[in-house]
Amino acid sequence: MIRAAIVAAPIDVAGLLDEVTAECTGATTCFVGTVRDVNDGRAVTGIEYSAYAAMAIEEMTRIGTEARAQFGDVRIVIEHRVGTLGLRDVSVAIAVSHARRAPALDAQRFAIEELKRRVPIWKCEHYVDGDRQWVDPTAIASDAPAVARGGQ
Amino acid sequence: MIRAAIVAAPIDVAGLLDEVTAECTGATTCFVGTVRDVNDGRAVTGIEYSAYAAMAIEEMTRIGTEARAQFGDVRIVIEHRVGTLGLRDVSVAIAVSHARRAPALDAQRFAIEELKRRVPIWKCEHYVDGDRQWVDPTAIASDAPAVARGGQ
Amino acid sequence: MTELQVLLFASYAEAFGASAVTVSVPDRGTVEDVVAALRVLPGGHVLPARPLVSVDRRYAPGAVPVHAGQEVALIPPVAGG
Amino acid sequence: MTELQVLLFASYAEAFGASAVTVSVPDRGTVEDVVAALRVLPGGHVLPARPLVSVDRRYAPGAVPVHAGQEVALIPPVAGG
Repeated sequence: MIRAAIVAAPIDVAGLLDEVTAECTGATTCFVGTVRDVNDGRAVTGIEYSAYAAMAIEEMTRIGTEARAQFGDVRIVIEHRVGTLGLRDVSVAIAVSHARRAPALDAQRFAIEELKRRVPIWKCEHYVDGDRQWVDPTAIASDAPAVARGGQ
Repeated sequence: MIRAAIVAAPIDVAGLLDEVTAECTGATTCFVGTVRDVNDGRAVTGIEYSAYAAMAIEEMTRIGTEARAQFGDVRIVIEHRVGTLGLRDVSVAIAVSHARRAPALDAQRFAIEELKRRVPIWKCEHYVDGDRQWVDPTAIASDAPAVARGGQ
Repeated sequence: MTELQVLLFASYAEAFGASAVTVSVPDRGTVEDVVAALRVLPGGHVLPARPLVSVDRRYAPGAVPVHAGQEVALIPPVAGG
Repeated sequence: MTELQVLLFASYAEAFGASAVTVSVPDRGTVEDVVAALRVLPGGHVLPARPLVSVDRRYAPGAVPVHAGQEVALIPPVAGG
């Protein structure tokens, strides 16, 4: 069981947990990303998320498929929110379940790491001083897959 | 921030997630244990949990303290339920948050592994055939801390 | 001799038919002495070679001294989660 | 020549001032040709040496051929989560 979505409304984390939990599962994990008040030393007031929704949904679904191939029969739901979020708002939630805890924990970590590495979603941070800036993780250290890079 | 509890009522997982999430945190994780329909090949109808509540709370609090020493300034809440639970009911929930995801994920795994290894909680499984049995993980492989064993 | 109350839980409570029993141990006795005294009670045959014991809510190795007034418990194999 | 619409997002949409642009690439052109055509447009100076490109919603290396009717997008450095 895999489901992925890009949503504009607040994410119902408890609903996702309930969705993946079944009578045959014994361990459910959840990763929740929230908007933090400081990034790289600058005071943040909010984050504007945007996505290439059609591809993001496909890429998140592929991550779910890979997680099942690597960690066994996990049930996984990934939702990422877009739009303007305030401090403490949930930007992403990944719920994973399995009969046993190790695969659920492994798949949870795999899914958030892969999501951050390759799902086409962007964030523009808004700062206390009124400035705004698109976050570019590759400006620090490139961790995008080399094979996936186009251009010359 | 550390809180641990043994509870008789259903665990409010969303409430725990909200409790640990703060403006200074960016990653919140949750581990949820639920009653599974099969254990060791036997069909389970429910599990009766009991605890040495006073010591369990202290031991879970110590696990939280150790997690903070090892993984940094995590916020952690652990609740374990006692009483008779049916399939899919939540037996334990561990919510952890941190500014960044790696410490939150590491502390989450540490906490559930330690809880299973040393917190004085017991479960009696009830089976479809009417039988019941106290679960003894040491009957398979002893993983209790040698130093902690009394007796001769 | 010192009289100590020992808390019992789960499978041990069922085996001993009580949620606590009182045992006598030598003055300056240890956790090992508590276990030896429990072992000879009705139900004591279920105890493993080296059962877990807690003193004042912490696991205590066999050599730890026990005193009247401490909270002593015999801990069955734990199975939380 | 083949005309292709290229989807733009986030910082790239702002740099090019549009959410999509149309470029002409040689017949039997590749992802590399698309990038070269984008680079000379107003705003194209913001592109890194090897920007990410997707074709039909999958990341595509520079040598991948592109055809009319495919869904091509220029992907800024991703920052989800």
